Amino acid sequence: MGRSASQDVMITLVVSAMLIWLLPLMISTYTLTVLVIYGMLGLSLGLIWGFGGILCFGQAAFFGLGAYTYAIAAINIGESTLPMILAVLVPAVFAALLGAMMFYGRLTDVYLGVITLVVTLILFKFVNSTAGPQYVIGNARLGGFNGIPGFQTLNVPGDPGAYIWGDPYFYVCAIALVIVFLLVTWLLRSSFGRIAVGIRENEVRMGLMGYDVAARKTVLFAIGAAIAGLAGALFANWGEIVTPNLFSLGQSAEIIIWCIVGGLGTRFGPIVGAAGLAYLKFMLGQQSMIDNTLVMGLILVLFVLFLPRGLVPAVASLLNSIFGRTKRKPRPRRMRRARHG
Amino acid sequence: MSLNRRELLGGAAALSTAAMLPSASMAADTIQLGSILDTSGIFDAYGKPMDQAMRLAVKEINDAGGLLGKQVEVAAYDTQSDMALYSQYAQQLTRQDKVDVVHGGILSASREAIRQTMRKTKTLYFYNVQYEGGVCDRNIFVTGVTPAQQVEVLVPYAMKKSGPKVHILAADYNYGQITARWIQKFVEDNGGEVVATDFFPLDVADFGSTITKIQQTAPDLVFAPLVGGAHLSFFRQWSAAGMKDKVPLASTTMGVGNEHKVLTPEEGNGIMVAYNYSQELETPANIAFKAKWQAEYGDTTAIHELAVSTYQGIMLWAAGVRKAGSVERDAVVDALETGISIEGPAGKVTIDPQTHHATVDVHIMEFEGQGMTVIETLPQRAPIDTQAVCDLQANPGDNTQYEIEI
Amino acid sequence: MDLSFVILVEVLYGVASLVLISAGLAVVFGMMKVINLAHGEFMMMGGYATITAVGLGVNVFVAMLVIAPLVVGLIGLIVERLVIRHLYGRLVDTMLATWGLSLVFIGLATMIFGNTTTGISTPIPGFAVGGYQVNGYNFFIIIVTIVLVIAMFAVLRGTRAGLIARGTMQRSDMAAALGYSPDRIYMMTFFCGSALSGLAGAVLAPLVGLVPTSGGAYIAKAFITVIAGGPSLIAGLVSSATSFGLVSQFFTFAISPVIGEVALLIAAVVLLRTMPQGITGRFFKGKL
Amino acid sequence: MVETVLETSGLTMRFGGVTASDNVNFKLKARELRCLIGPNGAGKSTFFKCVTGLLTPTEGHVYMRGQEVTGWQPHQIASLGVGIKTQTPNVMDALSVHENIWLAARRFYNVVEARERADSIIDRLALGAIARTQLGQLAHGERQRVELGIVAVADPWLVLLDEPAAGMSAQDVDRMTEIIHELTRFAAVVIVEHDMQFIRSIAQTVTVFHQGAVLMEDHVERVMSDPQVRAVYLGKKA
Repeated sequence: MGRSASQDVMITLVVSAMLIWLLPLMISTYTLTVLVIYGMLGLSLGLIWGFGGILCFGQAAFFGLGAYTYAIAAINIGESTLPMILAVLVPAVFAALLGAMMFYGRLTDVYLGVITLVVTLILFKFVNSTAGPQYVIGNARLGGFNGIPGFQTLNVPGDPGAYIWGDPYFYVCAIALVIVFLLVTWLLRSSFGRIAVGIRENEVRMGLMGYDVAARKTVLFAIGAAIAGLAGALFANWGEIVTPNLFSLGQSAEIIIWCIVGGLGTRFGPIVGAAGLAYLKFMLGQQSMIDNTLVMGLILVLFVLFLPRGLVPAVASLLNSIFGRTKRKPRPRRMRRARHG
Repeated sequence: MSLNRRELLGGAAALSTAAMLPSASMAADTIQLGSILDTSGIFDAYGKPMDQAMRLAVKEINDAGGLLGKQVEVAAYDTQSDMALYSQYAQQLTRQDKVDVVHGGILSASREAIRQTMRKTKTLYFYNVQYEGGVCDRNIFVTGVTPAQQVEVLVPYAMKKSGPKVHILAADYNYGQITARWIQKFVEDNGGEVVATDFFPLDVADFGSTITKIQQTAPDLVFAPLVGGAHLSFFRQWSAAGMKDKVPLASTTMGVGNEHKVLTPEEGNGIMVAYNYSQELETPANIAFKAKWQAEYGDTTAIHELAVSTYQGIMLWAAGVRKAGSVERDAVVDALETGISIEGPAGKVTIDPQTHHATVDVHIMEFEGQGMTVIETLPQRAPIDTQAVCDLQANPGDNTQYEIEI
Repeated sequence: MDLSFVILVEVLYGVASLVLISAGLAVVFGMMKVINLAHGEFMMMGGYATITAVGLGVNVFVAMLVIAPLVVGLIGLIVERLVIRHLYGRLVDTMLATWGLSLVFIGLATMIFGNTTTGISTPIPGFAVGGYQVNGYNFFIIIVTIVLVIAMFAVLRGTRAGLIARGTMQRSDMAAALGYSPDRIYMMTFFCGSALSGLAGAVLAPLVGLVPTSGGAYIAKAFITVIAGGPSLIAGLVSSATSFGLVSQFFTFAISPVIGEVALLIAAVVLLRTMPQGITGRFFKGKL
Repeated sequence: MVETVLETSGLTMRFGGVTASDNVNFKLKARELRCLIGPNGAGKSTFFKCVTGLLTPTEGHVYMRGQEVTGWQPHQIASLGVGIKTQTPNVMDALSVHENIWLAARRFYNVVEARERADSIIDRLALGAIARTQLGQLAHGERQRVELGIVAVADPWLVLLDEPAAGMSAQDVDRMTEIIHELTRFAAVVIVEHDMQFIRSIAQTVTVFHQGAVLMEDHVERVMSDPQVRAVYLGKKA
């Protein structure tokens, strides 16, 4: 809360402009695009978990739902603008319904985890068993395990022939991430965001103050799902194919790992965690000495044990202690992660 | 930056750093072959031997003096059984490494994930895997067998040995769905009847209720194109229930990844299959191939159908390059379209110009003592399923995977 | 008649296997309020321990019922000492750490055993009931499960260790006040829970093949069963396994195995929504 | 005629076979200060939770300012303008004192007004020095005081406090008494408490609970000298 809103926006814009300019010089834009998309996906969970205290084991469900919605809509509609909008709306509505069911049922922590996990599994199993010709939505075959290839990819709005791909697509994704990031910043600075943090800290108290906790959590959950859905649609455009793997528990696990490693309760942490680990995975694919899963697992265990706040907060407090601007006592603050669900 | 990576990745850094550099400088004196396979993750049982076969084929080509006087250099990526990485590495291979040809892809989903990238970047692509058929794209060559090639010969044989009532258990994805339809067609063509068809997603491992169901339909033969490790449980549970000696089994997939070596002889013996390759083939070509494999890797037990398809795919490409006198895509495609053929470990492999699929020898086999004993060889079976829908000579611009209607 | 018997066996088997795959997780959760997401991988290691032991010439029953539980129990002990004990009381952190461990174990198993499906054949032959063949091994699993539940009940009811365990389940500080080091109790609990996971993995290994990622197939089901069971260890385990087993087997026979699995998952959502504290949070209160 | 702000009729709460609250009829007038006393397990807290919506009573009705609120959620009851403080300090530990109180004010006022109200109540409660400190780092008494600020900031007309003086120093209790008296100038206050000292110092009318039911309701001095109440407190059957 130290900086004013306009400072925050300026810093974000300057830093992201630098990154968008510099990074393509080091990493190919095609790979960068997916890192940006994963960053957005990480941010979606970082928002609801880090600021809303909702630990969702099924963020991949919204990601997959966004991707599939886009693919199916794009096959049926052709022009990509409406499919993009649908890909944001469908996961948001789905999450609102699911969230309302959970939060008005006063389900918290582990139970919330089980439900989100189970819903993801159901979606995965359903999509995975739609190989038969009877599973058709409009002109789109769901395709089961093999997924849906060959849909219309992103085009300049209004001109279905003008595809946006390659380097321009990277810039579209990067700018989308910056916009989402700024929206999240604005949301967190607003009363809604501060109330969400209050709910994360103490749900009962916020209820006793007169806040409808279930409604607010439902809305936040839906916002997170909308961001994940947007990331899913961008991913579908990038990969030009959607498969049930998008819904898998492995995918959900990765999102959670990104958030832990990057740092919860920060906006930047999940993005850094997502992009960093996805790049690490990409690099590890080019060697065969050590198993990739092993590395990811070790990273998660070590972070939970030794750096439970994640990289970004740790680096920030390190910088603070070196270039300490204020004489405030270092606060041994440990966020009570998801204690209230 | 590269220093950190080197510390992190040790020996692999050299490869990745090389991959980062513009490859134009080296492209002049070597030919670049891109490979993209799952050599880790859940599909590595398929991918690892394919990778070995690919390296063996390239080594053989280079030892014989290379292609057009140049050495062939491999750029290989491990996709870790992750579909997202297929897209990424395909971009890497085509846009940064700028390879001359790409061999790889295992699951149909992985092929579809990269096929369009290959087409857009005009990179010649070989898919060396048994699959459901129907891909019609001038940029791709497919060297694995398709359902009709197997089912056409296996169904009459299996029905003759058992009887006319058939129960089908198929993997619930593209391949299984299409194969089940071909089985149905050939069963009916041969005067039989399909009493039931059940589909199972790839992660189903408990077949108890299914085995009970099969006993209710009381078939003479169970046709089981089941795929992957979980489905292997069916064959085990089938035998554990004591059904094995009562109703015979046939499959178009069992053993493609050497699954039969995991089953005990009691569980596996007698299952009928039809493939392009068997380790037990007694042809001089196969004996020589196994000797080369033995010399390179010390152990031939890992060789399977898909590995041999990969080997044959690379040899076909090499033959095409030699004939064309160039690695340029259109020249090589034209050369391959002359109906070029090679003599591989599994017999003669010929490119079918109409579909870019392969005409191959199909062997009817039965499992015996964890091996596949060849019962009968049917030479040069054409890919009739794909031929029914695809004619690249007439429509060279075609770019679809047809769902074959029967 | 024959058919109904065969179906009865299948249903019992469905329930028994759910109890079996959830027991290890239930013990650890019930006693320590720790969700061990590496539970599935413990089962996977039980399977590999069995296959390795059989490969070395050990009798298959000894390998399944003795060696696998011991090996996995010891692995569990190491895990508890190195990781879990630093995280007691932090439910979400233990879940995340054990999730990480599960990935580590998958990676290790891949590097050691490779990704090829392995397995051993079932040591008990099938037999005929009227016109139907029944998998004899299903009976073995049902019997192992019944013995296991009775043994758990007997230990908790009849032994000193069981008394301490029950005390710890009620109030972890009570046991400490009585002079029992919670540290040691937790250590032993984790050992027992891991051993149970190992046993389950070993017993199921002959039926379904084994790959390093096999654990993933179990963890979700076990997790759901344990949470839906609620606070009472044995009553919760048995009641939720029975409900889910019945639902999933009914739909499996009526429609297909996939629908059976989906029905189980939907039943879990409905159950948790209506009874957020699990079955024994509402019924069978205060039972074991 | 003074308005009745809180009324229960036949309020009953059973847990399995245990009746924790037994046919309680209760009335509270505007700006009245009432203490609920009784030994442990007498049903004070159950009654409190039923009134605040934390529990849904098995039988009976709850009315606030004449409106039936039986079975309402706590947030709905709080939205009527009821300030509630639960037994254990119930605050946002990772947030500062100011943020805690601001959040409570923001429910009823816009951003600017909420800040002004939070500032003013912080002054009144003498929390200025620690306004930017996280609650997690404060002493128990300070946290209790902050919670009282949370309750009071939105100008409630009914305040329900569960053991506000528990675990506080004598000095803190004095300040607490002062604040509560100040509250009664505008609001009716119900206090659940078993610290007799504290009750004597603030209360006039008390309601005594025993075994879930209301044992008696009278002026504090008469209650204290009642033999039945004494017997109950000493654990003897009356």
